[in-house]
Amino acid sequence: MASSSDKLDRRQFVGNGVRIAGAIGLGGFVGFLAGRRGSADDTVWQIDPNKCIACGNCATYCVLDESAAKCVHSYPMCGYCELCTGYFEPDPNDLNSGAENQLCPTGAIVRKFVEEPYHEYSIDEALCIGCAKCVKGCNAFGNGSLYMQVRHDRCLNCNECAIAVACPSQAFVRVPASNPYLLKHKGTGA
Amino acid sequence: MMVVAVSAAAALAVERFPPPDFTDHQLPQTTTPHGRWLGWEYFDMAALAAGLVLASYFALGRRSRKGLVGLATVAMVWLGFWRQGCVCAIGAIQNVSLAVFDPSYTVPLTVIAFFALPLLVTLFFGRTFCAAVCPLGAVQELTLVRPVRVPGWVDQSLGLVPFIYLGAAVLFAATGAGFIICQYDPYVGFFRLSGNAAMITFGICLLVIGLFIGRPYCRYLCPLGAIFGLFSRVSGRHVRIPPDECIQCRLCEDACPYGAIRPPTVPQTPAERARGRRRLGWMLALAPVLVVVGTGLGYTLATPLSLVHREVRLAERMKLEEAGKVEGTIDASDAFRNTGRPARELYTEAIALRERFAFLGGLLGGWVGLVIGMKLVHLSIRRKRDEYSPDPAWCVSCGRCFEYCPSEQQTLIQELPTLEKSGV
Amino acid sequence: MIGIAVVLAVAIGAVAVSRVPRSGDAGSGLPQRFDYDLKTHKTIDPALILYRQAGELPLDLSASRAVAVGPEDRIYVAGDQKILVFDREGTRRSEIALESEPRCLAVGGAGNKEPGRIYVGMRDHVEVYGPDGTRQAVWERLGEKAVLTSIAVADSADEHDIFAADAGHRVVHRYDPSGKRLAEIGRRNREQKIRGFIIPSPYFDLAVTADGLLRVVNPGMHRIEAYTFDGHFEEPLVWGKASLEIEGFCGCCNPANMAAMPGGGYVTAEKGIPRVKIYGADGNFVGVVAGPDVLAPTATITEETREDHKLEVVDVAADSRGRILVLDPAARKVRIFVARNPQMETKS
Amino acid sequence: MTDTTASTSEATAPQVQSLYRIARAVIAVAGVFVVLATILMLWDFSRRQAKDPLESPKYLALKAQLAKDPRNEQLKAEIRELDLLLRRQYFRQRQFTQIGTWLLLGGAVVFVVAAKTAAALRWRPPMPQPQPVPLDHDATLGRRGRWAVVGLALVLSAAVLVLAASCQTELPQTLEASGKTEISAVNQAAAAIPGKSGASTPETPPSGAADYPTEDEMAKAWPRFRGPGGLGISTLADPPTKWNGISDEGVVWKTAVPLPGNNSPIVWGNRVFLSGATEEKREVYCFDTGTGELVWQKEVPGTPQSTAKLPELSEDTGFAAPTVATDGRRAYAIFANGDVAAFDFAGKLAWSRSLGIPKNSYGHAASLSVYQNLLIVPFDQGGTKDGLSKLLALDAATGKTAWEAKRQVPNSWTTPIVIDNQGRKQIVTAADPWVIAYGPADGKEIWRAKCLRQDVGPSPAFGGGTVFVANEFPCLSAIRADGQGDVTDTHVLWEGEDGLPDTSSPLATAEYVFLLASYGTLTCYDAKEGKILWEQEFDATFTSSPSLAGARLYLIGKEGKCWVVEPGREAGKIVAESELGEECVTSPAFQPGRMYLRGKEHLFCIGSK
Repeated sequence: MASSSDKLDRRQFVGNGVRIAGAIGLGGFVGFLAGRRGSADDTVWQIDPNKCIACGNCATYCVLDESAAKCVHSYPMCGYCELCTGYFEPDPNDLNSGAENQLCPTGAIVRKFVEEPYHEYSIDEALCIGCAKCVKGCNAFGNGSLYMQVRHDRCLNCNECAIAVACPSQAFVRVPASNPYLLKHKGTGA
Repeated sequence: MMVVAVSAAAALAVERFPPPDFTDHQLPQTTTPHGRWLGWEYFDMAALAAGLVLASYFALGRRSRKGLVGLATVAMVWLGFWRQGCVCAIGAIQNVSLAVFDPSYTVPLTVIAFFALPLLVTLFFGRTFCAAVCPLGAVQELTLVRPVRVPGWVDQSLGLVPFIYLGAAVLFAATGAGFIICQYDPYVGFFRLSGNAAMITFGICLLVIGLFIGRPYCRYLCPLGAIFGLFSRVSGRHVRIPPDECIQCRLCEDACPYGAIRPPTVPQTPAERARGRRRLGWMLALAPVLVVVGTGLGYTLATPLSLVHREVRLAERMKLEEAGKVEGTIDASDAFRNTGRPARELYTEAIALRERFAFLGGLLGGWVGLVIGMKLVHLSIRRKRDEYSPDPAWCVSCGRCFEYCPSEQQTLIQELPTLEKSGV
Repeated sequence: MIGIAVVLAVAIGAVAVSRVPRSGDAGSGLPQRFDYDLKTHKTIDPALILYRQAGELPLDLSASRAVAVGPEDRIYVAGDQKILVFDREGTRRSEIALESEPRCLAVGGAGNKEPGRIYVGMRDHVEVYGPDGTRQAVWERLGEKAVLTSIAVADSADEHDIFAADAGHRVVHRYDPSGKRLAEIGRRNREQKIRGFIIPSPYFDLAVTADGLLRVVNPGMHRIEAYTFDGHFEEPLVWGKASLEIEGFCGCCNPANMAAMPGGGYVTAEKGIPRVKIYGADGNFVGVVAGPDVLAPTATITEETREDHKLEVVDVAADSRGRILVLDPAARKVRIFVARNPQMETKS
Repeated sequence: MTDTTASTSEATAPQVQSLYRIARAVIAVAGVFVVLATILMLWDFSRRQAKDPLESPKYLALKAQLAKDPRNEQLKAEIRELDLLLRRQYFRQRQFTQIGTWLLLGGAVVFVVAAKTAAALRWRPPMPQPQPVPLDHDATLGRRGRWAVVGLALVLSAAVLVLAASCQTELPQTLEASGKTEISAVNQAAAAIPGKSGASTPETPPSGAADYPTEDEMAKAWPRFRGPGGLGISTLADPPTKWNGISDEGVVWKTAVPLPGNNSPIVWGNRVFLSGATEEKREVYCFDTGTGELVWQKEVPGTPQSTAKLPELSEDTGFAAPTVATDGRRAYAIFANGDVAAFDFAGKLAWSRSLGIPKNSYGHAASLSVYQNLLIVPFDQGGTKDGLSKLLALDAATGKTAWEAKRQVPNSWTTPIVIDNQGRKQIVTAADPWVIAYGPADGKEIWRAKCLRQDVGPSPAFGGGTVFVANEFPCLSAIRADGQGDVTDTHVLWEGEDGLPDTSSPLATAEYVFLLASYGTLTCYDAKEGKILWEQEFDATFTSSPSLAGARLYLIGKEGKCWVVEPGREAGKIVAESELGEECVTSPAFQPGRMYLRGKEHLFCIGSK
């Protein structure tokens, strides 16, 4: 009887030892991880516009039915062209907002006359599905003022972004959450 | 590695052409809507800690299945439907692996918490996290309708799959090839009510299976469950079926839908014992052989494994295009060519990566060999059991067996008046 | 029953897992309407190509900006912080070091009072160098907003003025040879029917033609406008139209560069779809010098986002023998084109 | 207890029956609903994949028609109408999916709840059959389990073999190591120039297919920390001996440096380069040797990672301790946060990259150097066990890693020297405990010796076929540089224990080795035998390394006092004593008749005007 309780005690002792060692090891590992991350900001996903090739994968690979990546417009870079190649089909019938002339399949770009001869273009985000067709059009001829960005009011910030996996030019990067956009005109003083 | 080189700052150097002079028109600002308030992270961590405490209390203290089910429902709604599946303790394995191998990666605090706290709790109290805090576990727990008993040998063999999955997930995460646990998470599409068609289909299939076979993901896939199983084996205060003494009534024998209840052992004849010892000797000798064989087999997987890495895949594709073995180009190869980087550089990198994957494939194979060897050894060791008890590695502390136990009923009835008084 | 359901679910699940996309290699899967396709416009009917490349000058410039032709058909290339001078055979003769990055240049022709005098446009001012490369003058700075993109010199016997296109102010400055700014040309003016230059990006070219007029590209309107040296707008002489078709100018704002041909006529360079074309003196389309297959061999480059959005835009010049010099910054060389049919040179 | 259960179940049996029937009905309805909804959703999904409304052939046909008949207003109206319809349909479909999903979810919940209720109602208490003989459950499980595991192992092995065999690869095993590397179009153009243009101008150095400076060019310039090779020796100079930074005596010019940095000047042609940095930014400066004018000042772009947090460092090191290097094409700089950048001589950023913030207890301080077309980056960091330390060689033109040598050493602050020992080029590094020589072309280790300990600051020196390394602890070691493998026991010629430096690097000639201790003692050893020849005290502390120009030693005290010493076999003779007028922790750069020195605030050019 005594021997069996001894055995039990010994077992408990060994068990406790293992558990405490495990807890200390885990604590050490957590300490290492915490030390490694330091005080760095957590990250969110964003598109580096300099790497984006406007392939259109953002529209279909996002886990959301309506992608979190949408087109944005950097107004200071825009030429305010009458014939905007991001707004109009490559060879438009006429320079008006008729559906037959528009490039955007969902009609998400709004064209507004500012003053002779300038027109302002802006994105209606409710309609934009992130196909990047206009980004291609703007880049092909224009200043590249239309570009893709992950909109953080929609983004779920998945552990591994499904679009990042599908991105052919590795344009999806993790950026600090406190500064979650990679805007083109930032810091240009334009 | 996933070193990202963002040239955001490089844009500073670019001189911008001025926009037109408008007589009176203000240039609009590009909007930058912010995401979730960062403080929620602390809430998540606090909720996790509270959930773990509650789950352990319900499983071990109150022995209340109702409490566990309620908590599981809350966990499913909160971590599942509300937080949409990210952050997740299972996926955290990958973030942690990446952080260990890539110092430039910042692992979020929540991820560290979701990785470490459940492990810590499991170390002391068994898999109470699985019982009622993990949203994936909760979905499966709540959708189990008509449990079918799976033969023990199936559990024993398929139960090794999580270890293999774990090895692969760590390997791919550490090399920056991707987070496969996240890519193949069957329930996340269900939580988000969207996702890609193949994954949704997979999720539906698992849900259907889960109607009959309890917790299929937890038992046969979950890589974190593999770690939990190991930790739970040494847990000090694990769930017991009878609250006090087992009267060997055998009522709980079939109670567990997860096949975790082990009956008491019967004594062996000396001849049987001797045979068992010999067998154990053989198995112990076999284990190192399996490790070596596994390493060899894993080594041959260099090419398929490396193809998971985008760089290697791209290099492979570029070579195919160069050789004219495929028609046309794809976005990725076009994008690479447009960067003007010499292809040779990519090939050199890809070959180096493949060599790395050969080494890591060997490691993975060795790991799988080790797991199989250990399993065989484990299956050859006899332990003495005097009562019906849950196998700590398999038991998720769901509390189903409690109500089968007559001793428990006894205690409940005794406690009834006090409970009523306290208004529960 | 349950067994069948489970087995079926396992099988379907396994198939589903194998079909999970692991990369974007399959493409976006968006319908055809989402394609942005310029392919048809990038292929040029070979019959229209009237020139062939006869040679090229490699450049050790990381950013080359402009090419010009001077007396004796010397070739001047501006880029980085220098000007490279080649003789007509393409032998490198000298190099002029500059203090800042040049944007454009023009060289006094044989008919000029000072042949071989080099006018270099920096971002906001013009610098003048002698034929030997010594700096003779630095003209006044035009302010923060100025972006000089082109210079032209009048070569006739009695006119030696210099015209500088300022894309930032959207105007042409006229200077006398001493650097005195005489006038601004092309500012919006309703009475004179001048709509003003519409310049969405820093490409704004001009040239002085043999008929003693100043021809200025109005890129936003896809046309070439004519002005007298005094700034009078010659409306009837305006030519050019927007079109992706070969005879028009493509995109939002083109041509990016232009030069006058020795016998009258123009050579134009477009950005977006890089193509260099020849027009007659009255603006009729004559033919093509080179298209995207030569100037942008990476087929997709123009539609995709580029680092810093620096379009590699070609500049053009023509020498007295009718050879066309195309500065190809992406390939870091000047390509020299000659007519396939020698008759062409004299005709155009 | 059994009684109570039985009685309740009996009493409520009809109720239970009817409840069960209801549950069954609900299951049936919900089940059918869920199955139908799932099928409908999947069908809708596949339809959406195959036939997006926006893909409408009718629309495309109309557009094609309009292209042929551009003035047809009726056609335009038709297109607009159809377009609106299609877009509406498109978004309606999305909405349909969304609503459908919610309905499906609701249906599924009802189904599960009903099914669970039914199962609970149908639940029969377990009735274990009597077991005459208790079953040996474990033995059965063990036996079957083992076979099942073996089966799984076999299936896995088969899968591995099939996978390995079926996976074709186009990538060769190795890229054939040929001299004719594919160069991108850009490089080709650049490489073709000299052949075409014939003449080259004095400003651009002659460039062959391999675009890097000749050894002569490197020897003429002061291209890196401590000059050519990093030896601290200038042979061709007739340097000034006397100056005063306060009265400007002997100072050709002095120019304020915008940002602080403990790095030393380097010179190529008529350009001097420095770097400076603060917490916020990192910059590279280019000065004109003639006038001291700051020709350009460029900021080095960071990455979100490299700027996310500040590197750990001490004030003595700072954010820009490593000295810039140049090859006459570009100037290269590295900073405490691991950002490396290359600027051409016009100040244009050629490339930049981040190596990751180094784990370095005092801040990264090892300087860059150039070998042919490679930029050598010492990147020791962390502890020995961290395995983070490495020596990198980057392609100077692109910044891509050419080779990388992992080093089993902790963080160090030494700059490798590039030496030529009887035709064999070596990069010699010093750290705790190994002094390791690498082949510069491929990064292969040549020899190593265990000589040093603790935080190693002084860089190695080389003279007369011998490498000298020293640290405050344990000693000065002379190592013959012709070894192979571990040469600790075979090639260490002698050791010296006096006058050991803390940060100043040793200076070696074929005859002497000089050590400059931080507390002000200059010790002269015989290079061959290791005997101390003489010692001399200076009233200063030293961080700057001693240099030899012509036949004179230049010692720069931290407080700004400088000495010029003519060393001999018996003693060192102080030739001159000067005052810089500001603190100085850096080492001078020498050019004919000139010396460039960076004080705390200014860059000084010292010489006769």
